[in-house]
Amino acid sequence: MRSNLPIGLAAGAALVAGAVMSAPASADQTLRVVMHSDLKIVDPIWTTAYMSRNYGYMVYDTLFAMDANTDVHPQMVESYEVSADKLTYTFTLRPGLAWHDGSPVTSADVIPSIQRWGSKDSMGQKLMEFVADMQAVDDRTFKMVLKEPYGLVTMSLAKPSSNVPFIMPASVAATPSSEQISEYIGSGPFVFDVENWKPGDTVLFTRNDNYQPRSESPSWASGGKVVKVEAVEWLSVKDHQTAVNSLIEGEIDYIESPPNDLLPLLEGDENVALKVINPLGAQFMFRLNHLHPPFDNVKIRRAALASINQKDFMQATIGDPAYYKECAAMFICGSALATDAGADIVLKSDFELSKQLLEEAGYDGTPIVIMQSTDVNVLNNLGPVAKANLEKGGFVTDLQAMDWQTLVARRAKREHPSEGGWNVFMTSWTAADILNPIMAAGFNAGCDSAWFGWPCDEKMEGLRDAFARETDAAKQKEIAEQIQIRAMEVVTHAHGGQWYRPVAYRSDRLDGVLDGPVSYFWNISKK
Amino acid sequence: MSMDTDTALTVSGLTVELPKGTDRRHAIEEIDLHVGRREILCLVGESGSGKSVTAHSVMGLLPKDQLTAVAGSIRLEGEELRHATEDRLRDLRCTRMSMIFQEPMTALNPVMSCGRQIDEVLQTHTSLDQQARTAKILDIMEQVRLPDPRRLFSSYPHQLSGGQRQRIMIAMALVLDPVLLIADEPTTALDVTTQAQILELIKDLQERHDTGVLFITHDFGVVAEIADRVAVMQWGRIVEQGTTEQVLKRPDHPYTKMLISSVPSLVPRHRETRRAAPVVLRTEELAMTYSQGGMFQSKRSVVAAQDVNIEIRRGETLGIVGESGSGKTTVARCIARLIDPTGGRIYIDDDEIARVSVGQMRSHRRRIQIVFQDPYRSLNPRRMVGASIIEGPMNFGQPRDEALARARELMGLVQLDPDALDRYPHQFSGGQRQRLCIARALAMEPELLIADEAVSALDVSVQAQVMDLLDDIRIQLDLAMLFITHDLRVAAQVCDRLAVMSAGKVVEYGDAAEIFANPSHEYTRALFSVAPGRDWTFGEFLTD
Amino acid sequence: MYGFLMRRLAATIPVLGMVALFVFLLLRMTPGDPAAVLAGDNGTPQQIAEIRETLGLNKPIPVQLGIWFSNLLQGDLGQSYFFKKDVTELILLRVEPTVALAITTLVITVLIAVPIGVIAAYRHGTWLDRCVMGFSVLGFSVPVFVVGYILIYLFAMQFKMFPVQGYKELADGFFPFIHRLILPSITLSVIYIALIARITRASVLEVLGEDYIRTAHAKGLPNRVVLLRHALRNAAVPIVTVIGIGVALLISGVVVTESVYNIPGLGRLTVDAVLGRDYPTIQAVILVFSGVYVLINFLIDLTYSFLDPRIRY
Amino acid sequence: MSDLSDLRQETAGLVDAAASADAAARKLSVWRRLARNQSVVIGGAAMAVMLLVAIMAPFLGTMDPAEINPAWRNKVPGTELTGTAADGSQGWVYRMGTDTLGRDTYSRVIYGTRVSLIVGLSVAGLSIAIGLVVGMVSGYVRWLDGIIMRVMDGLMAIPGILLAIALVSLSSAGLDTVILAITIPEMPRVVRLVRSIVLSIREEPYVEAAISVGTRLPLLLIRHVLPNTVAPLIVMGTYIVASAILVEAILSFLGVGIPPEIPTWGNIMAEGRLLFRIFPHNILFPGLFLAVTVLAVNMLGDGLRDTLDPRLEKRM
Repeated sequence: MRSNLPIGLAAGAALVAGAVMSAPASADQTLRVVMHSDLKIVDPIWTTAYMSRNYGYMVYDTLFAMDANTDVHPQMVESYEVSADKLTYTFTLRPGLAWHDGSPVTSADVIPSIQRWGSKDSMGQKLMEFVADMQAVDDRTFKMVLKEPYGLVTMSLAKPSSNVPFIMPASVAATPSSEQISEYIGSGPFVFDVENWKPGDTVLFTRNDNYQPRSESPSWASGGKVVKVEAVEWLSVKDHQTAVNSLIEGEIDYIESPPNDLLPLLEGDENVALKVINPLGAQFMFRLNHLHPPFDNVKIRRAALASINQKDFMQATIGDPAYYKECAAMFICGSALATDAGADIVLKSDFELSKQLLEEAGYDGTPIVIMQSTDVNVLNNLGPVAKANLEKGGFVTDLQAMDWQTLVARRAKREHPSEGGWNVFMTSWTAADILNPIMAAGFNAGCDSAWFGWPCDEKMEGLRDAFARETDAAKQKEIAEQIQIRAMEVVTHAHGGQWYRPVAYRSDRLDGVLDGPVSYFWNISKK
Repeated sequence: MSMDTDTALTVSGLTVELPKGTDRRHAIEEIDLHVGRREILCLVGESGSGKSVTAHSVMGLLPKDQLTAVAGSIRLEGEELRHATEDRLRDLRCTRMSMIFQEPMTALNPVMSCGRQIDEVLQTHTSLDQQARTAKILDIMEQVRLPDPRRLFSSYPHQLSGGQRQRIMIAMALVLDPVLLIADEPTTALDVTTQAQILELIKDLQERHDTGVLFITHDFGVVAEIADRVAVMQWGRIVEQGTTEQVLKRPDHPYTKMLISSVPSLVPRHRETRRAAPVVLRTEELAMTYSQGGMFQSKRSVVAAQDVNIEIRRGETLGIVGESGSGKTTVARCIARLIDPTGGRIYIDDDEIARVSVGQMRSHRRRIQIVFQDPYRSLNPRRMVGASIIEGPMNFGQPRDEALARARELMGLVQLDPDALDRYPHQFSGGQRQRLCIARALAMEPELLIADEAVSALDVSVQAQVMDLLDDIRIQLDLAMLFITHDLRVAAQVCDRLAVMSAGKVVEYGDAAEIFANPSHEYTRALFSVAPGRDWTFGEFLTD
Repeated sequence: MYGFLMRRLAATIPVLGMVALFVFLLLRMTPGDPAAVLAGDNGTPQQIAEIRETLGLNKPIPVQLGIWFSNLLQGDLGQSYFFKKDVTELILLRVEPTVALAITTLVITVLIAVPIGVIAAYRHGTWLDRCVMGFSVLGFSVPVFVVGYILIYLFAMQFKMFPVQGYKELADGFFPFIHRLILPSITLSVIYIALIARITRASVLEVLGEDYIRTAHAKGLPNRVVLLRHALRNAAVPIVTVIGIGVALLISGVVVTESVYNIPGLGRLTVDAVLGRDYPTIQAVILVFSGVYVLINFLIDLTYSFLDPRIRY
Repeated sequence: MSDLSDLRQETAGLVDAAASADAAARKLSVWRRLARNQSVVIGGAAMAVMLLVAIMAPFLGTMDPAEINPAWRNKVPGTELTGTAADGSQGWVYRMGTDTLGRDTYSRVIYGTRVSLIVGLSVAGLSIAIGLVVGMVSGYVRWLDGIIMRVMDGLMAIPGILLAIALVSLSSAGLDTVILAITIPEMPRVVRLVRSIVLSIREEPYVEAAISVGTRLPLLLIRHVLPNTVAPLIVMGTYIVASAILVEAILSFLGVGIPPEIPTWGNIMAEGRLLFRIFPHNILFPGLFLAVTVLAVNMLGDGLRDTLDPRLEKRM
């Protein structure tokens, strides 16, 4: 028995020696990336999950794309014309567009792709309400005919975030929108290596050598998508600490979403760069359920609005003021529709006002069920802050902790809070999803058809409709301002502050990391 | 003292100390003995007398941290062992001195084949090659009269009978021709027939190999069979030593005398027969078949008893004798309904109880009481003995005070101090505990008392007292008694009638005196013929 | 023997059936809704309803159960809600890392725990014994993820001896494979070593009091032989039993270790599936784990008859 | 019975006889033996301190452990709060630093002692209570035995952590759910232990004697069988306490433990794990308390086992 010990030690020493001798992986041309989650669903139309959207940007291409100034540029489209009555749009595709299997991209592919997206996405559905007809003129040209003028046609087709109108082959796009697609051919800059996909672990994309990028320089998803590495590998690393350690040790190249609290670890490392690629950031949302007391009473909703403040939310979750901003604009500070109108109330807590409003409304002390998620890092701390502030404002609260997936399921329940429903939850939206009142789901006040919380306000719906029909940018902005004021009056939801999360990457190896609301992997070169 | 060449072992003035805090300072004190070659010295004594400690001291196998030899000397062929190094002792073991133990089952490594266990001795102590070793092992196995040595060589201990296992132990001990063999109660765990064979074997081998034997036993029957000389131990000292004839016939020391006269005689006591008394217990074709296995196991069944027809009258003792596995205990447990018989009928007076349900049985419980073999496990160690005694009566509604008063009476009856009712069982000796069990049984005022090997675990002096007690009680209370035993001597002393069981069946049934005088069944005759010390009459001392 | 094998295998069926039923009902009672997860964070109520319909989650629970069981009887474990892949395929992808982790852990454990257990028993009551037992108690006291973080910090980040995370298949070469397995295995084996060392010590200590050990001494065998050939061999049955019970412990440890070291094994698949309410995957994985557990205990029963000739089936 | 044990009895019997003069002395001797056992003394003392901490939590210079203070998040131990604390006191010192919500880690750890001990003790209590009843029934009622043991096999076959995850997500996270979730997988082990004791005790002659004097089954179990399970169950109970506290920590790590609002060592660590390298205090302090407690409980258990029933280790 004793004799085993030296052998064990020797073996251990040999392993250690071997370990020390093995040099770090040789500089290869595979970009190793840790994304914020793992890729589950490979159909970016079927689900709104961000990982599926990110996947879509790798594999598919879009007709239009938004640049860093939120201006829309053609991407697959070479040129388009709008008829004088603003009812007919004629699009011409770029020459040389091809699917991964080599066959050309034609109008016959584009039309069903738009239709499938249009049946699923909220902005797409709005667009489709206006579309009378779509028809192919020839292989590269197709027409879209509207019933009446609509201001957001190209904006919709350039929608930067979920669901993005990706163009798929006709046969794939024919899949009913209620079913997931089962073929993974696209025309984008990367090819999905389905053979080497290890669900829940790694996703591998290889460079599409036949992809013909535009000649313009890239800005967000617009411009030339030039792939400079051979492959991109997405690793799913559940433990943030492990991901950060891995980046410091050079085992991976890029972390899409390092938790803000861990940034100090990376800031000290000269080989690692932190870059806020999405200058508009993201926005916390404080959502109330309009169906049940006490938040069926607008005064009590206003009281809640008066109790909370953006700073507390962001300080508790983000911490470093360099990465958050108090912002009264519901459509994101720095965007085209940004305005402060009517929204000062969210900047500061006014507990006296809240108590007064509660008094007037005759609040009976019904506890507010706050759903707190416990496993999404950036959201974990919002619940306790909301609880603390609401209580200071005179509310009685019941903070219920649950994992995010339970929360997602529970927020869809319309039952009374005591029977499995809820009163308040908090989430976060990437700025690109809420740049206008049509794409931003929170403003939908269409009662049953509204997003979870089911606000019901005819005036709001009227304003949103007017916004959609308005084609003049200046007037659109005016309507948006009114929408914001109305949203604050009826309290569809509150914006909990704007925050930023940089990507972290190995600056000693990578060059050309692009800005954008989404992590794009073209234009990056690896040493 | 004889010459060194003829002396295997000399022990003089050996004293072994007990750990501090015990009520006795020494486990053994000033032991003097010697074992010559070709001689068998029997070391006799009751439990706790220190005979095992003596044997283990010689082998150097005393538990290190508990017992230490503090004085005296142990010489093996003249070599002093008390100060020998551990390595030297190890070299001597099995080459010059060997030891065999009481339980051959536990003394053999269960996961190693018998051949290998013998082989280990040769591997450790000789430089013989594999072939020579195997030959030697087969030879010694032949010598200890094991059937089919080649097969047994690769068999595991559990596949052998008790006697065969002890033969393997003996083979292991003698394979290297030691000068000294220490046998620590080697036949106590064996049935009487096997015991006789093993004793004969030891005697035979010892003569052929010129081995000196230190034979430890508590059984004077065995002493009479095998010993050349005898040493009697009491409380860690040797009180008397001499030739067998001398010690058995002309003992000096009162303790020796007491011990020897306690050995029950094989000649049945004369007893009045009570043919006219009413029948208390009657069984008809009582049968018990154990079946094992359940839903997912194959069924195996063992017939433990069948066609048992016995009856006991009031005031009469029926003995069931037989070797282990004969089914005698099964019959007792069936009658007490501790197990449910699979066939036949049991009548207590005229009530059939073999088939009644557990609930109905409860009302019959008090009529049949049982006293078990192991006095250390028969009383709940966590309850005061008084509580154990009054438990039964109180189950049947007797008020506590009344039950306690009765318990005090019973304590007197079983010759214990009535004030001891509030003590715990561990404060009593084995014999006292057995009395307590009897008191507990009597508290129920039973019609039938079953004694299941009730005196087998007791030292011979205590055994005699308890046997007397049982007999007195039977007479005083006019009880019917069922007495289960493997010991013919005990049976001869307490039984009016006898049933001899073998392989689950009653092979002979009748008056005890008649059976002892004229055993008619072949098995009974065989059983009687091997009873150790049958040619001796113990306790009839000659005076010079 | 053959009959025994068949009966034992048959006996596992009701156990697995019960596990299957239990897990199925448990999951159907959990409040999560896979449809809501599938629809994504921005999914609308309409989208969720549509997905529920497609997945058959609108059907009454007994109907769902019937469908699942009848598929199960045909060997079809179903399809993951998320990956649109057969659960069987998903599980097969994840088997290697977990099995590799379990085996290296087991090897490390046995190589360390059994010797120190035997030594502790042999020298029982000494400071050596106390040290060993002290360590083993400590091993029970620290949560596995803390052990993991500390080992990573020390051996991966400070001494740079091992990578921080990740897994390489055996097919990629033995060295990279084992190199990435060592830290996680050590992490996982800490509690396991503690357990096995204790049991080894206790069993050997008990065996050392047996008669045949005295016989072995009486035969003049050297202590080493007595300890290994006689004592350890006889103590093997309880040790092996505890190794079997420890498999359950291992499974729970695997869940955490795989998270900390980012090993794409079954443990992580399970946590992901539970948190995502991927019913078919959860059901299948728990069934597989239970099956493995039952199987291992079955194998252990079989090894009994090799370790101890008295045990025959 | 082995005959070596005769030799042992020959000596041990003498040792025992001296130590136990009468009934009182016997009871005393258990206590004395316990008092002489180092593990019991050290483990018991440490446990007593922890219990005291749990009971006295509000008086140990703590503040409301749920009080958040976003402006004072992630402070290292020893940071002094300038200005007024939430409860109006001045110059608060964060002895163990703060967490990501600015809650006082010291107060959370101290109050966490309460919850962690409650989890450990209630899991042990519950699983022993249920296990005892089920185990006794299983050991004594033959026809139920097969069924009960198959059910226990099934429960044991489901990996405990997975069962706990599933159970915790079954109803909303809360102390009671977590306790239940940890209890269920622990229980079969108790059942098996109790059953094995019952099976061996029911063969004891004194139990058979009690049957033959007509003692009814419930009384038989309580009077003659139950006392034999006390020592093993006390020992097993200590192990369950330790393992329950650890499992709670792991559940928190996986995000399905006790809601973060109620502080336990487990969820303080689980929340602190992200910042382990920057602010190790949120792992370190609760980890220390956890390790000390588990260590103490284990030592206590080992000591109790050695004193009460040395052969027990293998059975568990």
